[in-house]
Amino acid sequence: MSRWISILWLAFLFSIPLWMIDLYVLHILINTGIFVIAAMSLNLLLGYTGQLSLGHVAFFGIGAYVSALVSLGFDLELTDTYTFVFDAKPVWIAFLSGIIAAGLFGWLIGRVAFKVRGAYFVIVTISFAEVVRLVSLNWIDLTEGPMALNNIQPFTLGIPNLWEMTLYQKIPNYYLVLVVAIVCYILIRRLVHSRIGRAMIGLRENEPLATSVGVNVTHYLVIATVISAAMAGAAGGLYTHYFRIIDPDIFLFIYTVTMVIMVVSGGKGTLAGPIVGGIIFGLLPEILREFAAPEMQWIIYGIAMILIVFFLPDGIVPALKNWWKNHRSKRTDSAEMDAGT
Amino acid sequence: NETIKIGVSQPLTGAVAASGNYVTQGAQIAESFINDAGGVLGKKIELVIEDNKSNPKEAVATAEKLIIRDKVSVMMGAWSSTYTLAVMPKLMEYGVPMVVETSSSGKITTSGNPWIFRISPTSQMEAKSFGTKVDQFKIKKADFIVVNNDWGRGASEAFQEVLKAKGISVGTVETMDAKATDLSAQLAKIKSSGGDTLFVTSGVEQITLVLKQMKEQRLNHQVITTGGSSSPDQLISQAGAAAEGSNHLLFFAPWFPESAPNPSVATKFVNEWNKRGHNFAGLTEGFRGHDGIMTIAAGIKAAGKNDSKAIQQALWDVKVKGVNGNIEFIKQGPAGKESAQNVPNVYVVTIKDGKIALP
Amino acid sequence: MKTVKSDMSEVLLNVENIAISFGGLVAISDLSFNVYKGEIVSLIGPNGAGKTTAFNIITGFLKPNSGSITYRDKSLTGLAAHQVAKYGVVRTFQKTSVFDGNTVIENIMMGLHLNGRCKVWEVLLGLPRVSIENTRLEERALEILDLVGLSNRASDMASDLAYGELRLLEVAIALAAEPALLLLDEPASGMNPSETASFMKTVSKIRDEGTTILLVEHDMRMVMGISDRVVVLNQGEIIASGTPKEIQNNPKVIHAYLGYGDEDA
Amino acid sequence: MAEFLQHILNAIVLGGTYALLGIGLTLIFGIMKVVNFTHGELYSFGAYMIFMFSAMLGLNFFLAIILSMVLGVLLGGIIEFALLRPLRGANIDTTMLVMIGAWIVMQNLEQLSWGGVAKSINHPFPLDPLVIGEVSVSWIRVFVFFFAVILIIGSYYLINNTKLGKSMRATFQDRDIAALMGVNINRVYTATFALGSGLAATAGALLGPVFVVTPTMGDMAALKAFAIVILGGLGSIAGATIGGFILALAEEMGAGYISSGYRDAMGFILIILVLIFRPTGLFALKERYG
Amino acid sequence: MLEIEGLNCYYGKIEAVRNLSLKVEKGQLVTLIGANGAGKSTTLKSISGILPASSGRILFEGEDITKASARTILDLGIAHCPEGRRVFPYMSVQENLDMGCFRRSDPKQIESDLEGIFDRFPILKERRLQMAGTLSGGEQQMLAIGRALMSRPKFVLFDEPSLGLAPNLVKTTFDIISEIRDQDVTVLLVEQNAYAALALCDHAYLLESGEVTLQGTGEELKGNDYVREAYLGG
Ligand SMILES: Nc1ncnc2c1ncn2[C@@H]1O[C@H](COP(=O)(O)OP(=O)(O)OP(=O)(O)O)[C@@H](O)[C@H]1O
Ligand SMILES: Nc1ncnc2c1ncn2[C@@H]1O[C@H](COP(=O)(O)OP(=O)(O)OP(=O)(O)O)[C@@H](O)[C@H]1O
Ligand SMILES: [Mg+2]
Ligand SMILES: [Mg+2]
Repeated sequence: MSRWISILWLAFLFSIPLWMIDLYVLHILINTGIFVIAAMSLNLLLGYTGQLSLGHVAFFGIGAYVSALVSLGFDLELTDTYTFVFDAKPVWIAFLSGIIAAGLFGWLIGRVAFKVRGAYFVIVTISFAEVVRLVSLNWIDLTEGPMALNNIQPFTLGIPNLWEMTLYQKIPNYYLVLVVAIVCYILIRRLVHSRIGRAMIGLRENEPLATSVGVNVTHYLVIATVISAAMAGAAGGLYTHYFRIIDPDIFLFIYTVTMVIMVVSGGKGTLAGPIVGGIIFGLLPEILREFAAPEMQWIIYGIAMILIVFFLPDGIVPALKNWWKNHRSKRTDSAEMDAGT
Repeated sequence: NETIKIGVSQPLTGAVAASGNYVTQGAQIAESFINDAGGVLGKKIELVIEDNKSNPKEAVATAEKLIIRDKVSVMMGAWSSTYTLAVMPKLMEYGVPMVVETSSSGKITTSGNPWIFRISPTSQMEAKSFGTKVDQFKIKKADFIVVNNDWGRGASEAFQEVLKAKGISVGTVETMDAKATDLSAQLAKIKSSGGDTLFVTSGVEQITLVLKQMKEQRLNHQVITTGGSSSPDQLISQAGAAAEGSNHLLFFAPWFPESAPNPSVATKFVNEWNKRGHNFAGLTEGFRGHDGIMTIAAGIKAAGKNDSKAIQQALWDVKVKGVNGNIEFIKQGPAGKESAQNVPNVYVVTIKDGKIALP
Repeated sequence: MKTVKSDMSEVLLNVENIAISFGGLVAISDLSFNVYKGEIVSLIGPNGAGKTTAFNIITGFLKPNSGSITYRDKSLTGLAAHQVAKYGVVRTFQKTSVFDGNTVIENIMMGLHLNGRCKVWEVLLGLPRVSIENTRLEERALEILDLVGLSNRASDMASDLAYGELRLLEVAIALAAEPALLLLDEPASGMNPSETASFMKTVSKIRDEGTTILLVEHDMRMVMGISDRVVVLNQGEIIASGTPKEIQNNPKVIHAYLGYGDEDA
Repeated sequence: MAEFLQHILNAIVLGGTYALLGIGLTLIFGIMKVVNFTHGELYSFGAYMIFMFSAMLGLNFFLAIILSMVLGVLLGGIIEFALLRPLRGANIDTTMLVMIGAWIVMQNLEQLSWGGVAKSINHPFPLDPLVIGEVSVSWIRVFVFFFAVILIIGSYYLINNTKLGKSMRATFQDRDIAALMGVNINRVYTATFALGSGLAATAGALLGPVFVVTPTMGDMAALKAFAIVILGGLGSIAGATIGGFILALAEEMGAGYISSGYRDAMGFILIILVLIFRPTGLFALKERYG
Repeated sequence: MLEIEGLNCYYGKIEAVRNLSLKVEKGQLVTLIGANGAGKSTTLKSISGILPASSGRILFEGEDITKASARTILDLGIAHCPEGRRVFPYMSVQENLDMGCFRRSDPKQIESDLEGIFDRFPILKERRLQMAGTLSGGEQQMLAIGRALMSRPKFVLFDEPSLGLAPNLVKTTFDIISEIRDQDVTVLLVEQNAYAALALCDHAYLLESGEVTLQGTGEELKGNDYVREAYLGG
């Protein structure tokens, strides 16, 4: 039953470009998809290990910058006489490098998380993101600072020397984002339904107890942050090669906030939560754009958030699940009664 | 009775919202001027204004929307160089020309994007033009404090070059985050450098802070602001006595519209601006929106049809009497893919006895 | 120290001269004792004597200022709590402590952490052995619930349980970690005499299945009814140890701990 | 040397207001456990209020400060009543989300009502600075500093030595039990939030005339306030005070001697370091296992 | 003095107390026994006002307190020593005790009450300045008892006061309870230590699955076969 629902969903998602002729809608979907991936990655940390990373955008941005730099090539004057020259690499290598780099930083933050939890973890991540932002802003030799890295190559798919396709167009980009999102979803689902996921949840619920039954806290926090960071990095790579510009504003706090909104409103610690939240809060600004003045768009956005929390405090997905459960149990109740008479 | 749509991408919210709104107001004035005069090609023009939220990603989103959804064949935008640079690949992708009204980064016209038509000066142009007036300031050693973005850094490089060429030495160069309010650390450092003149490049808010905090720390440098958007009126009202004696490079001096190259155009614009009750201080920014839309309208008229490619071709030959001066384009950038650049006028004003004066 | 049952010759846990203080407060001044394989030892003593603190030290939650802990010839001193658990030394907490936001069966599944073997990459690749292992763990979890008598609440949320059930769940979680040595910190507090009696049977069953038990408990019926040996701690020092009978009649213990005239015992 | 002394003086003066922001937040975030994203908005609210009273309506400057404080307290109370009270007992993420929403709404309302143009406020203090040897500081900053110090001492006393302070701490440690002790829970919630908000608004009202007032001025302020609270240890007034001064010193020295581009980074690097070596901040509360 | 009629309490959808009625006369010591999850604590919580009853009536000295706030109920003279210690972890022992007399303003009396509690539990005096959260379990329990008494109640709800206490202190605790009863303070006691509770009480109720299934004097219940079997361990 639920398998059929997922297949239907997939078929729907894959079919969109076939009938959706408005390219602008595809653009919005691509953009939303990228943020859905980022939100899913955040959910792994926030929803499953209970560690709120308010600097998640740092991983996203690191993935984006590394991917951009590797695909563009760069040179660094290390000393007066020695300049380190890095040649441009194919985009898919760049994309992987971005993921790996983000994962490495995830490892670093995960190690720090060994020491700090809760609010302290929050602030370490915020600080980390701010430091990374300031580095990207000030290390002009490498990142061009506020002048931004421009003319980044679009994604290229292909077999070297045989066949190659550069994704300038919306449709292939859409499929690319969709595939990456599905892969991330599957990985996260496998993870949380395993003993590794349970260890993470255990940490969230009761850390001393989890430790007492043999869960190595550091180990699992590091695993969670590495995987989460790598996925955020992948989202960043997609972003870079789709928008083809990257500047220090990518590290803005508001992006992390957006991800948090997506996760929590959708339902943290649920697999579908970040997707639902991501779609709603990814599309909302675009829908509002048509109707309201800029400030009003934001105000409506904020009010929508407040209302969601007021009426669905655990998020949309758990609320729907509950509703479905009650609905079903009511139905079976009445069915039983029917049978009885 | 169909209209000709012109896309406008400006920062209407976020960090630089104030400026974006002024430019938009100027553009709307131009829109009504044109439509009152019967529009172009027998149709009225209609501005489709999108908010790029002071953010490059959103700037891309506005371009996507304007081009694919609203089907505009020409755009104006996107204020900051970063936003403009972000939009540029989209212009190539869809083949749509854009008039750039504010951005100052050299990169915009040198990167080989033939869809760019810039009416604002680059920092180099501004600096070069300042070079012709530099002697009157009697500078021996100059310090810089600039906002940490393409604009500030670009200006500091360009002006340093011009000053060095004149044999003037450069002391401390400090940057400040666009949102920073406490600049005392930078100023303490500048104080110990021993220069006599301080070049300031930033938004008017930060210039206000620089002026006030200089006074607090007893910094007696002569101040020259660059970038053209410093709205001396606002400085006078907000920094008070601290603004006294400061000099400002502008691209339009709304106090003296009659001394502009096209006095009637400038006067008409200033009058309309005031009539609409817009903030007078915004005029130093708002005129760009006007000039940009006027240029686009001229381009459409010359093209004879509302078609991107045709407009791009036609823009090369337009001559527009703008508020800043006469607008016409020269070629910049790699051969075969040149961008268009106008050479604007630069003015210097001084604040004397709480009033704006020509030096 | 005198051994009580000669057949219990294998020392499982050896605590030697541990001491700890918090700020100026000496919580344990000098504590040494042995636990032999297969026995149930009770550690009793007045409130604040340092029993929970001793548990914290043995299981790696606190580092002692001095002294050593040896488990089957391996030193536990200075190991982290999760490492201690790996050796098979598992504790429960005095303050009720379960995974609140999860169902009872999920609680046990989390307790079964060490029972699983699958690596991260195996999980990410979705190898078949992952789901085989999951099924196995689930079966094991149900067995454990059966043992403590919570099967009927398997799918209820832990936060919905009453106090006494929570205490059982805690023991079940600890059991899931397959302890060779189980440290129970006041497991029967909050149970009424009947519940305590049936709980004692559960504990004996656990012991009979090969788990050695170190018990902290203030319920003297339980302590006296189940222990092979009792160690009495007072102000961070051992003041007596011996069979329940000996302890019950030890004047020092009566004075410091039992109080005069313990009518029900 | 003069430069060095000037940096130190700047840091001390700045630290006072950082501390004010920090203790306001430590009440709400550290004690109430509400991740308060509106803190920065109350800061800018205070600044706009003094702009309105002093620059627009022409009231006495000091009266304007007092009025801004009072309105800040009121607004805080209203936010608590309208947004947090209905969510009593909800978890920390839920309330955080509401506060994010409120933040976005408030900031854009400000933008709508005041426009994006920065406002500047005149003050009655002489423009010429107070000169001490080779260094100087403006009179308004001296005033701000002493005003802040008085408020800090007052808050410290309130939390640690008054019945209200005690009932605040009790309430946020165990709400039900505090109610059993006879504490009026709702009143304590509202009072705490209002007080914290009032301190933020006061910081804004004090700094508005020193700097300029913009709708987004609160964002960085809030971020720094969070940093200060964590640096000092959650819920510790003394910690937040010292944290505020340390942050100011780190920033000032970093900007002065390393690079002004990294000015804001200094504080954050400091925080990461502090937390690596002292994971619960400088003034942490003890916990125990078992 | 206290009268409950048809009380129903819910946690979300879970019904914890069903149609419960009981009566406590002035000066009496009444005890409530029952298995885990029977609803004993829930009953106490709804009397003291931290868990609103969904229906039914609670009268205290003739006054309806069903909907009253915890604060009002405290002011009427009811104190509640809750299950599971629940001390304020980040406040010192002294501050916790101060919270106990939050509504009182008779410093002299408070001082002497404080001394009384310190006499009973000398360890608390020793640990006056220690953070309550770092106390041992039993020490916290003593603190919770002391704190409840600090309000000088005329009616006390004790929820498993002997939990986690060493035998000698269990005795002390029961001594305290019978002593305050002698001072005309009414007590409603929930205890797992059913022997002691039944021995001490004037009247007892047996609670099962949220309902009263049996009541009588302590002796009567002690003598009841079912009670012996199910609650006294045979
Ligand atoms: N983290 C800590 N900080 C300060 N004091 C502590 C800390 N942990 C324990 N103590 C003190 O150490 C002593 C021993 O505490 P412990 O919890 O081991 O006692 P216990 O024997 O388990 O008592 P109980 O039977 O009441 O649970 C107590 O007096 C307690 O107050
Ligand atoms: N906070 C809560 N949320 C949901 N359900 C609860 C909660 N507290 C208690 N319950 C449920 O209400 C019922 C009655 O619980 P209560 O705590 O009143 O029992 P009790 O008689 O005091 O038991 P014990 O002797 O274990 O303390 C139990 O079934 C329990 O599962
Ligand atoms: Mg203990
Ligand atoms: Mg109970």
